[in-house]
Amino acid sequence: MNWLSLIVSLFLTGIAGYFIARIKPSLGAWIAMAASCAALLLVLLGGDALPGGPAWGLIRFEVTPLGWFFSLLIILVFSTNGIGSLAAKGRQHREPVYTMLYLFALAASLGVFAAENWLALFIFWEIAVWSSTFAIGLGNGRKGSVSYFGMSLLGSLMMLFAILAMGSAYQTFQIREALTTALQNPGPALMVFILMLGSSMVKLGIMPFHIWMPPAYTEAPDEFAPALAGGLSKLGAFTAFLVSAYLPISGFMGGSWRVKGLPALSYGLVLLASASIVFGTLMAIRQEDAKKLLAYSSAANGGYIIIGILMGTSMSVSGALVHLLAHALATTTAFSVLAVIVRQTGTSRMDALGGLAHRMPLTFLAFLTAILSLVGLPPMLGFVSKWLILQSLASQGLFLPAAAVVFGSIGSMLYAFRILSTVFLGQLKPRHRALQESSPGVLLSLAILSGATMGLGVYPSGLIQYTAKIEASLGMSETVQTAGLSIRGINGNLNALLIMGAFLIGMVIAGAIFFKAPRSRKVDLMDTYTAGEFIYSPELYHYGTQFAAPFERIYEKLPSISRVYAALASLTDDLGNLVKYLFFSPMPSRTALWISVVTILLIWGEVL
Amino acid sequence: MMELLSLSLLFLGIYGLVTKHHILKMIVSLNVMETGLNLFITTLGYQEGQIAPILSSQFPSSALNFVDPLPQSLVLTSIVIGVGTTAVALAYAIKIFKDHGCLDLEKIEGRL
Amino acid sequence: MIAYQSIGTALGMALFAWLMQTGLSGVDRKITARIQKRRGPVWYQNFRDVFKLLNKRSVTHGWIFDLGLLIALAGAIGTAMFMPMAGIIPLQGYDNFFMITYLAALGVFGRALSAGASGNPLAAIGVMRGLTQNIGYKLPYMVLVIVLINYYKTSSISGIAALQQVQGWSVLKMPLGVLVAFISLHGMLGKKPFDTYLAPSEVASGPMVEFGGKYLGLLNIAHEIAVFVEISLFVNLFLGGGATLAEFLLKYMAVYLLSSCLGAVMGRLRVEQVVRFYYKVPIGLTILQVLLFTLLYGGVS
Amino acid sequence: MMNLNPVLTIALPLILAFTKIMYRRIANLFLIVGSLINIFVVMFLKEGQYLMGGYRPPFGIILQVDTYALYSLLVLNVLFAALMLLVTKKAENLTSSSLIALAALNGLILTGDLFNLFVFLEIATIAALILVSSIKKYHQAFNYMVAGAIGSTFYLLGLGLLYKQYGTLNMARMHELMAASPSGSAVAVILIFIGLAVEIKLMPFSSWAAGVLKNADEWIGPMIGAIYGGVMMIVVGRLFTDIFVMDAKVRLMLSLLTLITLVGGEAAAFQSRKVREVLLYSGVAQAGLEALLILNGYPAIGFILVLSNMTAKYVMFLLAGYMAEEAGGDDFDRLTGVFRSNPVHGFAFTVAGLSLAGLPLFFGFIVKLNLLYNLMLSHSYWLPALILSASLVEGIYMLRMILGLWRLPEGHRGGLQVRILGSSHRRKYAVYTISMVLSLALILFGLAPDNALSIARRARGADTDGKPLVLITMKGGIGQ
Amino acid sequence: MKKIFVLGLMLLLVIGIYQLAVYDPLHERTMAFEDRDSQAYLDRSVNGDPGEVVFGKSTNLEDGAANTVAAIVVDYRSFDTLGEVTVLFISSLGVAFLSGGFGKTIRLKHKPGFVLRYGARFVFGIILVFGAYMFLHGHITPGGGFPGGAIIAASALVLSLAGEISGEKMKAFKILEGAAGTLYVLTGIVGLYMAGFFMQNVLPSGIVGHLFSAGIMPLIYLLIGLKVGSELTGILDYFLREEVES
Repeated sequence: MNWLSLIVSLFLTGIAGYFIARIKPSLGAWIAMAASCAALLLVLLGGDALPGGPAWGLIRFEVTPLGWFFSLLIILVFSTNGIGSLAAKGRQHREPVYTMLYLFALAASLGVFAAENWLALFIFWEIAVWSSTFAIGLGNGRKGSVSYFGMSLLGSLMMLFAILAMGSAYQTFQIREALTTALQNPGPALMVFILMLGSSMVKLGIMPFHIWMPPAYTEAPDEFAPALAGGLSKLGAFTAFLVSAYLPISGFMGGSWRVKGLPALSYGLVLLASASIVFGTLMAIRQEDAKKLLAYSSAANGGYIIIGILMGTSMSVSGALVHLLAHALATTTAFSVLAVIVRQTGTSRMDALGGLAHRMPLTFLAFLTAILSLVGLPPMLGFVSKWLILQSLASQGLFLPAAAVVFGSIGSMLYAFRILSTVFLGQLKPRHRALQESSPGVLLSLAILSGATMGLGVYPSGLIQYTAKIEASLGMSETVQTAGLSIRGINGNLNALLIMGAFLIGMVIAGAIFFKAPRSRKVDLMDTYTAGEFIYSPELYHYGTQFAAPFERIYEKLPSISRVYAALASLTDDLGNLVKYLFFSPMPSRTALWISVVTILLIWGEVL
Repeated sequence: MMELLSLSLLFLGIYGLVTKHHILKMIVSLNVMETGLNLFITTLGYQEGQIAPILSSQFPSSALNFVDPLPQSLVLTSIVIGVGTTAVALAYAIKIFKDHGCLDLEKIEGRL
Repeated sequence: MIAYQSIGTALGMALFAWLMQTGLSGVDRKITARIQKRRGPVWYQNFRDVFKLLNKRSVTHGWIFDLGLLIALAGAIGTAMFMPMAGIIPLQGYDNFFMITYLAALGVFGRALSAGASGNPLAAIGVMRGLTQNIGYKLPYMVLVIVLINYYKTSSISGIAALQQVQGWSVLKMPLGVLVAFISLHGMLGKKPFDTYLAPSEVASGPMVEFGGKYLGLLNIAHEIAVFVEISLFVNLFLGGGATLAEFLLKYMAVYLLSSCLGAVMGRLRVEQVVRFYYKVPIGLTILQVLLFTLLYGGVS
Repeated sequence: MMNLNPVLTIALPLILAFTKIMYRRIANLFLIVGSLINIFVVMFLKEGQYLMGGYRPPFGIILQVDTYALYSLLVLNVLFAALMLLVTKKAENLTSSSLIALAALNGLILTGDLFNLFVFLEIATIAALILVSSIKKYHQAFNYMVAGAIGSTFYLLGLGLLYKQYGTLNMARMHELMAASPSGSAVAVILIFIGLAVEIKLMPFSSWAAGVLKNADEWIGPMIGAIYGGVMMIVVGRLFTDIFVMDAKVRLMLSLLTLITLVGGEAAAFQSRKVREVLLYSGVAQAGLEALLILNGYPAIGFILVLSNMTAKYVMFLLAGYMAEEAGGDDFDRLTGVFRSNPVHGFAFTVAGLSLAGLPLFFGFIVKLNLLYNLMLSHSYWLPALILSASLVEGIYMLRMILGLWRLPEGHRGGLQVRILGSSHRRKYAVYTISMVLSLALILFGLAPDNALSIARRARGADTDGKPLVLITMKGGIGQ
Repeated sequence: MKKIFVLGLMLLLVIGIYQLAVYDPLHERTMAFEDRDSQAYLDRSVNGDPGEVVFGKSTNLEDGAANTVAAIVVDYRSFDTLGEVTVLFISSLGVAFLSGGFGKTIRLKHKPGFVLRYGARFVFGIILVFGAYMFLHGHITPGGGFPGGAIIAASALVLSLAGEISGEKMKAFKILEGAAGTLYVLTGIVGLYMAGFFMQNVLPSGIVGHLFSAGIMPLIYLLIGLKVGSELTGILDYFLREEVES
């Protein structure tokens, strides 16, 4: 069993799935689930020593620890999403082509993570882009898929330019070779570094490039959104790791002045990532639609990953890897839960929902773990990664990015509470009384994801040791150490199990006091102290819209970046209009005029 | 000298095409352009004191100083092409007149 | 493995935290009363309130309402267990600053969860105001502490306290920073100018609107422990942490009483005023302090 | 086998055209037979020089058949025959003009004499003129005729000047003399380039293309848009790499013209909201790119770019013509979701569109990859950046169109009832097979492009002015 | 104002081209007449040098025509002329297609006068014979297939002005045109398979200047004359034809 056969079989099952689904649509979901779970088992058992398989022309594979880590992550996301969407009888599942696109996207991303040379990586990257574009296209809206495709195309063309620049300057397309030779004679190395990071920032949705995320996540079909948000946007992080590891910017940027030991360029990019955190958090607080809120929060979380990568210390890189996993698990859980909600209530606008926790408690618990991990609170994996990143920021003394990270984590508490209280807590509207708990398939997938988040959150040392192995494989000099149960940071160490222990002890004490005290009477939701107001209907009694009004008023005039892109698009339109008016008018005399004018220019130009 | 004249004739034709909007006038200027071009090509093959390239009783031998015959044969072809295009152009003129009732392209263009 | 003995001391630390702080808050109520020209209750009034509340039957709004409350108290207790106090370090080597702040944040989140689950919009508005204020005062405080960690090259609180014993209190090193830290501490404690989300006259006392009986009692315990954690953090990080227990307690009382006296004489701000205030004065001072700090110690080479 | 002379590909259609006017009844039989014979002849052609009238090259007219001409002829005749199979009923009364057009196009590729090229250019233009007037837009056709007349006049003027300076009309001899003393020939080369620019639809001269192609049906679209455009570009490819010698300044000015076309074409396509308009302007932009490559010394890549664009545009114009005819108009909202009810058309159209935009798995990507790689080998970074941004704009508007045609928003019944070719099943399956064969060819070449690339190397592999041609093939990675 | 601007443009163009390409005082941009290709045509020495060609004496040259221009048009570069004929053919097809097929011939309103009616019948014969002379002597005297054909068409015009020609005769011209075209290409094919090259001059070239000399040239000129004549008559007839809205 080698990587090439895994990918080829996934592609073939995709095509087979298309034809089978045309006969019996519901079978499509089965195939998607079965294929992705099989892939999960194969990769899990194979370990990172999986052979790359025979070379098929340009397409050669080589499984590296980093690649294996990413593949495991994306297969986990796709298989749990497959299990979840299997149970759901979603509208998208009547589209036979959905299964094919779903498996194509999975196979292509596996291709990216194990590609041995840049061209193979680029080819699979593009296949992942256009298969997910068409999958988003199946949803209810065109703006999302077009802006997704437009931005991903921008990213992949930047990457193509960089690859070809490397290829032509160093005569090789092998990933490791190209980057290491780039170190010795740094001809286009600087340009390559910027373009590569630019393309990964587009995919991760860092601030100036994030405009595709809100429309894409809202308009994508509900089954595909978790896979897109959790899995596919992580492709960008993979290339960012490759480039910043093999082409350490300090290597060839030695000359220029450095800020706190970090070369000026990567400090600039770190500032950009921190701006993305602040901007993403502010925009997330302001959103009315749950999916948009999560989209902006992934823009913010993308910022943490980029900061972790660019700092280059052992703790920050391992923090970035862990945060990648934490964010993937949390976003997939959140979007799967939203998928359930949208399927039953028909909308993901937060003010139209409320009190759903009383109807679907287990889903609520899964959503709670996801939100805690997004915010980075202790028992969850999100806390471990945030701890690592903050530790390395503090030890490197980068105070502005540290301020941004801190603002991000505090601000995330606000928008996390917003989505929790408006969707799950608060008043249950009469029309939602008939909602049931999500089906067992969905619950199973949510259980796996939140179990992983919590389990790794409490016992992270296994994961941290693997990130150390990745750092070693990426050629970093010192890697993150773990002593027994605790992670040994530069200025302090973290024993997640001990924290969980302390918390549980506190829980026991609180429970003891709570249950010793007299039992309290269960009261209906509407029966609360209304300080003199007489409110008769749950709709009025639910605090949903304009949630953080006082805080939002402060930054009302925050300029939205998407207006910049709209201006760009209309500029091209005007240019097109001008060209049509000038050169394509149907009057023969105008054509004759243009021919003579151009002849004169060319002839007399030749003389001067 | 002759080349300058023929060139100006050619570009006079183009001037007609650029300024005139009436179809028949444009066809006329097309012909003026063709004639100018043919004249120019024939003058390429001419030199002072050379005779027509035909062997006849007065000029029996091929050693005589003949004019370059090739441009003349090219012009022969180009003239016939001119006839072809003018015929088709006139057919268009009739068709456009039948469709739009007027031959002024500007008005037709305005109406579309 | 961590010896049972250190778990014992950690629990003892939590219990002591609660006892000491509730007593001190009773004294504080007497002092604020004195400032407002009235006698004020006996110093152990708070103990009586808590025990009375724990014995009353009250109302619940579902299992999330109870679970949130338990998380709140557990978070507070868990944080207190890690807090070093003048030489007594319950869990040696693990008392990391970030870990403590995020565990405390878990407590705050638990409380917000249960307030939200109560179904009362006033509670939700109160929680929103609390979190908004949190953004206001937490940012300068955390940045300053990060600067400290960078300077002392360690993020364990006992470590920093011990270093301060040797090199002198960090008040001397960054006076501006300590001033800002004190203002943020004032906000964290929920003292007068920044207590819009807690005050009874504002939105029917915000998050607390649905809590009564044992719920209010548990919340009160959690609040007292949280206050202890915040103030002892401040003392450990900025005021040298105290060689002996007495010295630590003296500094502790001085800070607490100073902040409550200040609170007693000030009016209440609106929520966005609080955030605007925090984003003008403290943030400005922090930036100044950071620039000063980088010029003096750190380095742009 | 009797020695197959390439002139048969020109003579046979002519004979059929001449005899056709005598027997009106079996007209379309002539058409199909003529185009099929041509394919047969091209299959068994051998490379070499074929003299006309038995006279030695620099004096007599020759037809030269090298790899470049062979493969262009093959593609041309296959596409032409396929088109004739589809439109026999519509091309009823224009059979002989189509046959003459076929003869002229074959002549354009084969001829080795510059004036003969002018004659065939003229025949092709008038034949195209007659075919175009079948869509009843006479003032657009008039516009095309005027542009064509001016173009051929400039070409002949340039040719006259070249003859005056070098005294020959034969291409190979002209190249020798020009290489010997290129000074002073710039004006003539510029005039010839402008003459041909009108035909290959470069920006300021291509207003006729807009009028003609905007409402072209499923016959004129592929014919003028894909076949004529491709053949003219192949002629330009031959002239401006094998024959004319230009100094750097002229080359720069001409490539400036093509750059304007590239950028202007992309912007115009981005702005248009009608299927055929988008195809038309993207065709103009691609023509600009191809001319840019030919002028700057990358003829091999230019050649395969021409072939891949020709095939892709052929399929797209064909389907766009059918769609517009069936739905009575081709703006996006009238046609939304039209592919939902005609999935095979949709698949072919999408494959062609994605290959035009240059996405992987398709032949367009391999071409773009080699194009950029070779440009970067000679350390020019601005040009690849411009080409990439152009393909970014192209990718966006192409996908926006394709997605618009696939998707079916709830309330919008739009294109659903459009049954492309619902009426005649026989023609429908013919269109299916042809569009599927061509799109599968695009995929096949995309996956295994090595033989296509080796053809390009053999056809135009000459390392013009020191630029080594390095091709990235799927098999060998970077092969020399 | 626009016109003056365009005139200025044209002036620029003329001066530009004249100055840069045509005006060449030192003759370094003009090829001397001796070493142009056409010198070989004049000496009839493309495939082999026959020495001095004398009118009326030298025989079996590679091309027996006295009129070198006709030699080039029909023998040396006869492929061009084939294209040439096709252009005319396609134009007549185009005109036929555009004028919408068989409408009713217009009856001229004014009856043609007596002089025209009878004069036409008389003049028609003379013009016809002169036209035939033109293309039969094409290879000796200036003229040839194209002017000959035009003269024949003129004769047909005279007849139709006199109201003589009507619709059915057109059918005859059509067939004549098709036949002439096919024969022309067939001579090419015959040349290909008889002598190995398309349009090869298979017949003996005879003595320069005689009527029956220069191999297949007179035959081709005959075919061209007939073809051009019938085509131009066809085009004239279409223009005289009124499109009948059926």
